[in-house]
Amino acid sequence: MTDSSPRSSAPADQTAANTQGIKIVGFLCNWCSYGGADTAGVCRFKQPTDLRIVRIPCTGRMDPLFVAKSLIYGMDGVLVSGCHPRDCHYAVGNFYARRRMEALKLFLPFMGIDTRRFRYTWVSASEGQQWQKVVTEFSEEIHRLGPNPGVGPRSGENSKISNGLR
Amino acid sequence: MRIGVFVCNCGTNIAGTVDTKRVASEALSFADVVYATNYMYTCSEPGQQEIQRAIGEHGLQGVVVAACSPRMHEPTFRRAVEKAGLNRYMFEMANIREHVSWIGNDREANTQKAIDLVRMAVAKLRFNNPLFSSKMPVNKRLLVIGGGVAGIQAALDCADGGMDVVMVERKQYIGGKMAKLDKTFPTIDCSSCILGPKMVDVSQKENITLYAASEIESISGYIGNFTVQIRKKATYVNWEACTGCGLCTEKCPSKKAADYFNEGLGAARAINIPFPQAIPKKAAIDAQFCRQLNGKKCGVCAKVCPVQAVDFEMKDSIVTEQVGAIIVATGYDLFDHSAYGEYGAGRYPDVISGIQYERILSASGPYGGHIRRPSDGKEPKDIVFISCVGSRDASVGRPYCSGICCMYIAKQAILTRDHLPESNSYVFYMDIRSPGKNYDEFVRRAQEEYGVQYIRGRVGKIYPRGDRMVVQGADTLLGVQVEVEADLVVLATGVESSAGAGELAEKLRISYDQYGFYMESHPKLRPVETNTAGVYLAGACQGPKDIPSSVAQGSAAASKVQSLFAHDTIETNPQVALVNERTCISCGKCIQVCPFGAIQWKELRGGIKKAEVLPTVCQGCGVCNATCPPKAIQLQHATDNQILAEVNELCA
Amino acid sequence: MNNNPYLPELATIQEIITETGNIRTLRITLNDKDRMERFTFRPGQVGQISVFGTGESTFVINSPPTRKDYLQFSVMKAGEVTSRIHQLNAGDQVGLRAPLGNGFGFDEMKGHDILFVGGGIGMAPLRTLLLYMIDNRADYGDITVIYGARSPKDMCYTYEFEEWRAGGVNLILTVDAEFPGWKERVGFVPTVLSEVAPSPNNRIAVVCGPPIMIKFVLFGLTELGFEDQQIITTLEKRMKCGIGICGRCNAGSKYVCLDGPVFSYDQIRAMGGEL
Amino acid sequence: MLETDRIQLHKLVEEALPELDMMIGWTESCDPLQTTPVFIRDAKLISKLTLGPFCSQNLAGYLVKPPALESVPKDAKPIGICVKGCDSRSLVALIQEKFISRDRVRIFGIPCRGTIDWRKVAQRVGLSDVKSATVEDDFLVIDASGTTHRIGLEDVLARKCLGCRYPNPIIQDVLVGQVATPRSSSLETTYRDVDALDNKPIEERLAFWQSELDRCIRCYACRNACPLCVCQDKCIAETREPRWLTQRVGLPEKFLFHFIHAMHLAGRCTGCGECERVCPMDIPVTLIKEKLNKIMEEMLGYSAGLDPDGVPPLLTFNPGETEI
Amino acid sequence: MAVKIFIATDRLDSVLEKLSTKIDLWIPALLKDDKSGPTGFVPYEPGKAVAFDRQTTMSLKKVLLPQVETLLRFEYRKEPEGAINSTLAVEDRREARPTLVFGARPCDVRALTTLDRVFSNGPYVDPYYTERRKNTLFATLVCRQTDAKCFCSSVGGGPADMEGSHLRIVRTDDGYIVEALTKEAQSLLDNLGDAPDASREKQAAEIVEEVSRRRVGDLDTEGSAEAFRKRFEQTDYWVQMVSQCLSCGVCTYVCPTCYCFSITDEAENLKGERLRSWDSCMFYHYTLEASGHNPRPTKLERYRNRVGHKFSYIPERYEGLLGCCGCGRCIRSCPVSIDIRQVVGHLKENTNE
Repeated sequence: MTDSSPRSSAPADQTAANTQGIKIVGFLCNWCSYGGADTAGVCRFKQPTDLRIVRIPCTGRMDPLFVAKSLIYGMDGVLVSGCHPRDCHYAVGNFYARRRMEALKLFLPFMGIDTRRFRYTWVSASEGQQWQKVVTEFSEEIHRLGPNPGVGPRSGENSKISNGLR
Repeated sequence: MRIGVFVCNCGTNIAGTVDTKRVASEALSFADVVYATNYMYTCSEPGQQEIQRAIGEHGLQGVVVAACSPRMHEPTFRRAVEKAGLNRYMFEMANIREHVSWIGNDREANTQKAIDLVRMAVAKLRFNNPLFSSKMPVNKRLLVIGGGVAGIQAALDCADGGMDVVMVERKQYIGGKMAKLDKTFPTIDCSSCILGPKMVDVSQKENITLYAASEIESISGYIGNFTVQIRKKATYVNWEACTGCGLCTEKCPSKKAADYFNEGLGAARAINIPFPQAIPKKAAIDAQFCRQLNGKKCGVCAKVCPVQAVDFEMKDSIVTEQVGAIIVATGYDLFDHSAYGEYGAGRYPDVISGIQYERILSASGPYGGHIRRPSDGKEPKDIVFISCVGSRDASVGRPYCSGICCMYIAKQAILTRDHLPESNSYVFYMDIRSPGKNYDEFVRRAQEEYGVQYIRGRVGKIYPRGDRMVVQGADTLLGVQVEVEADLVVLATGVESSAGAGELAEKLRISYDQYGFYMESHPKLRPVETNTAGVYLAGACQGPKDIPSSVAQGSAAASKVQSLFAHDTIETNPQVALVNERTCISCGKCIQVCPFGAIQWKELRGGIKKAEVLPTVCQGCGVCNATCPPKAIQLQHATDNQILAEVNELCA
Repeated sequence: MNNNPYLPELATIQEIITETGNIRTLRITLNDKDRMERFTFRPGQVGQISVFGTGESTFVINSPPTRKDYLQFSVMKAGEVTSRIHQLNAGDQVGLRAPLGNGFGFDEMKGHDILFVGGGIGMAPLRTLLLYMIDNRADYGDITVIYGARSPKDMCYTYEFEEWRAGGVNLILTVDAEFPGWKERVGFVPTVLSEVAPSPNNRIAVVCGPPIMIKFVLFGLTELGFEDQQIITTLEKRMKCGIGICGRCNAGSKYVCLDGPVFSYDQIRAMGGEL
Repeated sequence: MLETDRIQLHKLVEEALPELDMMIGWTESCDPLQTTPVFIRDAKLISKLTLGPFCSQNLAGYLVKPPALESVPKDAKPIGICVKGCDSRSLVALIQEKFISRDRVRIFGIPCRGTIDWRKVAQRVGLSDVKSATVEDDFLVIDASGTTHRIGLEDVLARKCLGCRYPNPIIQDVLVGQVATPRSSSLETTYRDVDALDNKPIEERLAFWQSELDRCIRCYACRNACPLCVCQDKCIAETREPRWLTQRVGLPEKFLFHFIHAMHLAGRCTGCGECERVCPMDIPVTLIKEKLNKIMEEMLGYSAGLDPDGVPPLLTFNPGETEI
Repeated sequence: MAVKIFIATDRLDSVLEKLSTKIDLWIPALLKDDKSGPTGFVPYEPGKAVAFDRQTTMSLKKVLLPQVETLLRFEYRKEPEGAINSTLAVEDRREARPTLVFGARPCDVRALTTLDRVFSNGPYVDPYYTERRKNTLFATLVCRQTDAKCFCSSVGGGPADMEGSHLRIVRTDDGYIVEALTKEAQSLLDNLGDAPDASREKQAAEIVEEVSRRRVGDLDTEGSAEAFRKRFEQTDYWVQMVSQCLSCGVCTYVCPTCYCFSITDEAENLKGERLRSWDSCMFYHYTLEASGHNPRPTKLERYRNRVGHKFSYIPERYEGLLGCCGCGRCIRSCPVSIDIRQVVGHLKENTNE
């Protein structure tokens, strides 16, 4: 595996103008996907730089609310990645995660949140190239979508739309 | 809190594309960070000393190292901060090499990302707490479930190491499938000659307690301290008394009992010892065929027994054993070829399975080692072997390769030629799988020295013609249809998981795959561990295996147990779930989802129940934490507040 | 104090003393030197310590008004704020709103015998009054202190015990269970109280400790013949805003922060049972 | 008919009460359009029990909320409770999650023809003084501000009732009155409102929830009324350990709070609509849970509160479901 | 200086728009696009319809006591030299702008007397509330839309009670007559409209006269404080009264006299805010102590406290002042139809039962 693989260079910064400061948070299980990301690094597989990784022990640790919280509070994208089903270090953590993540994925758009901003995937510790592909594709997707408009102003004292709480 | 941040240049590995100096100076502007610097090689001896010096000099209460992957050097730095007096968990790592400098060349973007990762690490660290391991005593007794060759090997290895071993075997004898085999490939060793002494060893070792004709009723507890209930099935013979003289069998009038050991090729008595070398050599009554037990007047065996061992009133009994580790070696079963209608679905007596053929070949078998066909006892002249019966066939739910069939067919074909030099053997195969040491040579010998005819192709149909069987198939190499008339057809039935494997897995709280084979902890690096600490795997219960692999795994599992038992106590991993009893609402959802059975009810004063984590059993996956609605159960070192702190930094 | 009672004064931690595994004592000075010099309070009054970003919490000023190099607070790690306080270091900045609350009626106690009963961190509020009395020893009769903790390791102010004894205090120490090297009493505080059996005559009992201890000590004192008005305790843990506005510390019609936190037991009874 | 049912209920409760610890039912309140829960230990009060379309409250929650059942002695008598179809599903879910044991409750099942949403009445007759309200056949007769209004019941039923598939109790010990006919047998009808919103462009959906949730005052009535919000006082909406939410009242806090509520009910919500009914700000919060219920039905074929032996789908898994 | 003006119904919006240029203006308005939906006070915006037809769902207390407000801002500043020496800066910037609440109701304005006692007349003065209070005027509607849940007359008020109000609004057949009741209010009416003609003035006077005579509610609070004290420990009474309570915060959040608040810090990195937010005595966390001890662990103690606070503690503390203005909101919005009038009314019945 060398740098000459088709995905090995970061995408040209085609939409840099309006996507500066795009931030993607990744929740990666320690055993597989975090290792996969390490492998991708060791192999020097170039990737977009928007992703910030939070290491979790297992996707079973993923409360869908971490995803909801991230998107509601303005993260542009959320990526959850764990061991392939049946390869979970804890045997079944990702089976729980799969249902929970899928339920959330189907639910987000109902609340007006673009579900394309959330992706969950399975990447093993050996799949450096697969990791590069996942990160690259997802980052490109988020760049296409642009910054997350969010659900409303943060500083919560002043919600003016109709409540009039001043 | 006083936090120190150390940004590693890693030579140019990081500094080449990350402005580490700027990362360090930015880190100084984060809340609670009182010291930040960059260093050439932080993991080096002087690098670690620099951290330790700063801890002392600046009174640091927590340390962040921004360097390589924590999967690489987290243990290194944890030791380093511990030496300087900090708790090892007051440490966080930001991965700015594998996740930053090595995957992008944009220095500005990389530096920004590195700063963010350090910011997240600092934010998390502010919610870290010192964690402490605790020590639990280890009960140095081993339970081996399954008395096949893998289990025997494991038991003997541990017994040799001086440990107490409890072995539980479902059948009335140990030895498993291997005991039924005639010879073994590729050396043509006599199976019972090599297994027999080991079986005898099991019965003679004082520190092995054998429960044959017994099954696991329930298992509770955790690594170092399991409590196992064993159901001793009623054999109607008091084994304490039975001498194995065989008089009862001789006199038993029920002569048409099923001969399980001979795979139905012979007939047994209702009271019997399955084979002469059986260990334990004790008689047992097959209740299905016993006249006395079926309400008819008999009781012959009881009358003839010189030691009055027969007890028709015997009931199942439960014994309890305490052990510290468990090796599961429950083996496999063979595919039932009646699923194949085109092969006669088991209707033709001269279409038999490979294991039946083993019994035919065996000198202690039903035909005394003379090859005869079951239908009329005639010596066969043309014998067809068909491989992959119940292997590599998704249509019968067995897409996997059983791994042993190619080899045992070759062995049986060779032995056939040995026994009947005039016979012709044909093998229908899909591919020949012979990757072991001397295996491929063995198959070649079958073809070249013994003249076994290998035909590549699936058999489409078997049907009788006169007293012979017609085997119709395709030769895919020649591209022609072939038809072979045979006196005997041997189906190389594949390996499937042992009956009841799923139920046992649930008792053990280990997982199994869709075919019922037990899942190892890691397919490469933890092949005999399960994800339940203290439970290990050996042999074909984990997947199809030949004898050498099973034995090797038995020894491997034994060595795992011995390294566990080398300690009087086990140190617990403190990164486990912890229940806040004040906020626990006693919903039990954590108990429901825990893959390890690590959470149990604890009764407080007033009868209120709260969840309680057994830290020795908890593996730290955090499913409970994600599930707990009031978040009363928190996975230490990956608490909600810690993860939220990281997310909040990014959302800020 | 300025015109915004919510606005803390800035203060600096001068020293931190580790009392036990989960109790630390902070010595704090106000950054405004004048204010620090003019600062006066009565024993039993409290301060609200702010760790900005985490919150505010109430602690009794447990140094006596007679000793004014610093204001001392003892903090047991329990909730969010106290956990953060435990991470602080000398030199760190905090906010302080003090003094708040009524304090002990030390004048009315003059001429009386005094009994202090403290358990665990409950010794902190008593210390201020105890030291004040030691500093004005002639004004008071017998001073007996019964102080109990789970184990010797959980006992605060051990370094001062000699000073207390030297100041004419009958100091009785007890721990819940036998402990290697422990030479004082063993047993729960209420048990030791009934063993010591101080006379209720002309005596005032000041009690502070965990709720379960208070419950049994009150029972014991009553047994010994103490009247409700002879028994005094402090409820400062209940205080929230500290200035009688936020409404949350009420017990009946009383605000703990304005009318207390020091109450006699007859007052507490009148406030209803919500303790 | 209602009167007959009421008499039957009284009779049944009278017979049962000696064996019961107490009886939970509905009684008339100061508001003619709504009943209030009543807890009966004294046989004299049985005559106060009522049933019918004003009995909107789901009483199942009272069995599990403090201080209701904390440390009940093992030999305690069972509690009697009136449940409508939807309420019975909550009860089933609570039994399933082992908050209640089946033998601790005596269930008086009440087939339901729909409950009245007072807001819909208000839309028609204004919010002025409703002096009395009675049901006559399929009409609601209201005496308000001196005028008598006759409104078709169908027009003032609660939103959740219009797509009701389970008007009859799933479990009961006794049934009071005649079995009712389900209004819906299809996902389309049941989730009509969900689909209507789903069919709008995503920007409109966001705007919809922004404007609805902006009214949220975080009073937690929706949570506290929910029979399956078993955390109650320990809810993470209010804790700082962990700190999921601040006290701020900006839209992000409100969105996240309702996400928490919804996700915690995913696969557990029985669609009783209490959260929406109790909202003082008239936010259609049940709609949020309905969407998740629909997801659970479509994705995992699971509908909560139908099988006492079932397992909420997010508390279990199936290794084989590779398609999700 | 105008003392009294007439605003025709169709001119109301343009008048309010003009008024809003003089002063920050709050009006009662629909919070949802539904004429019977929830209402509350909102800052005036042109075109926003005034909801005068009924009492607002939410009271006007948030004008003076927002649900959340920043008390303090703080910042840790690091020395460029040694990060170890960070300094702390804390400030309490507050701003109170002249404000008019147009369309208050007598009960709501009366409720402020309770808040005034707590926030402005205690040993410590709350500057945030007090400054806002001083700068806020109330134009109060003579209330003709009382309903079965109103009981203002029972607690010392009345539907035409103008105590504490600066302007009186009388709704007539074709418009509103707005009359300045205080001097400071008069200038607000300048150039907003003409004085009413005689017939309208007469109609208004009749309305005021008629409404003034109304007695709204029949709760007798006399002796409630005493009765409460007697009932305090009768658990059965409270079980009976509040078993159905859900322990939610609706009653306290809609209540114009409920003022309890919580103070929390929120920080990001080196900066942060100290927030004050509404709290509810119905919540478990309200009295929860750091040790985990809770003096009022269940809804019974909590509801009892709410009743006690309004009808016993406040009167005891503040010379007989009731902590209830009879607006009836808690009854109207209660999800389980708990009626505080019943709970209070029954206090005195058969105390010894």
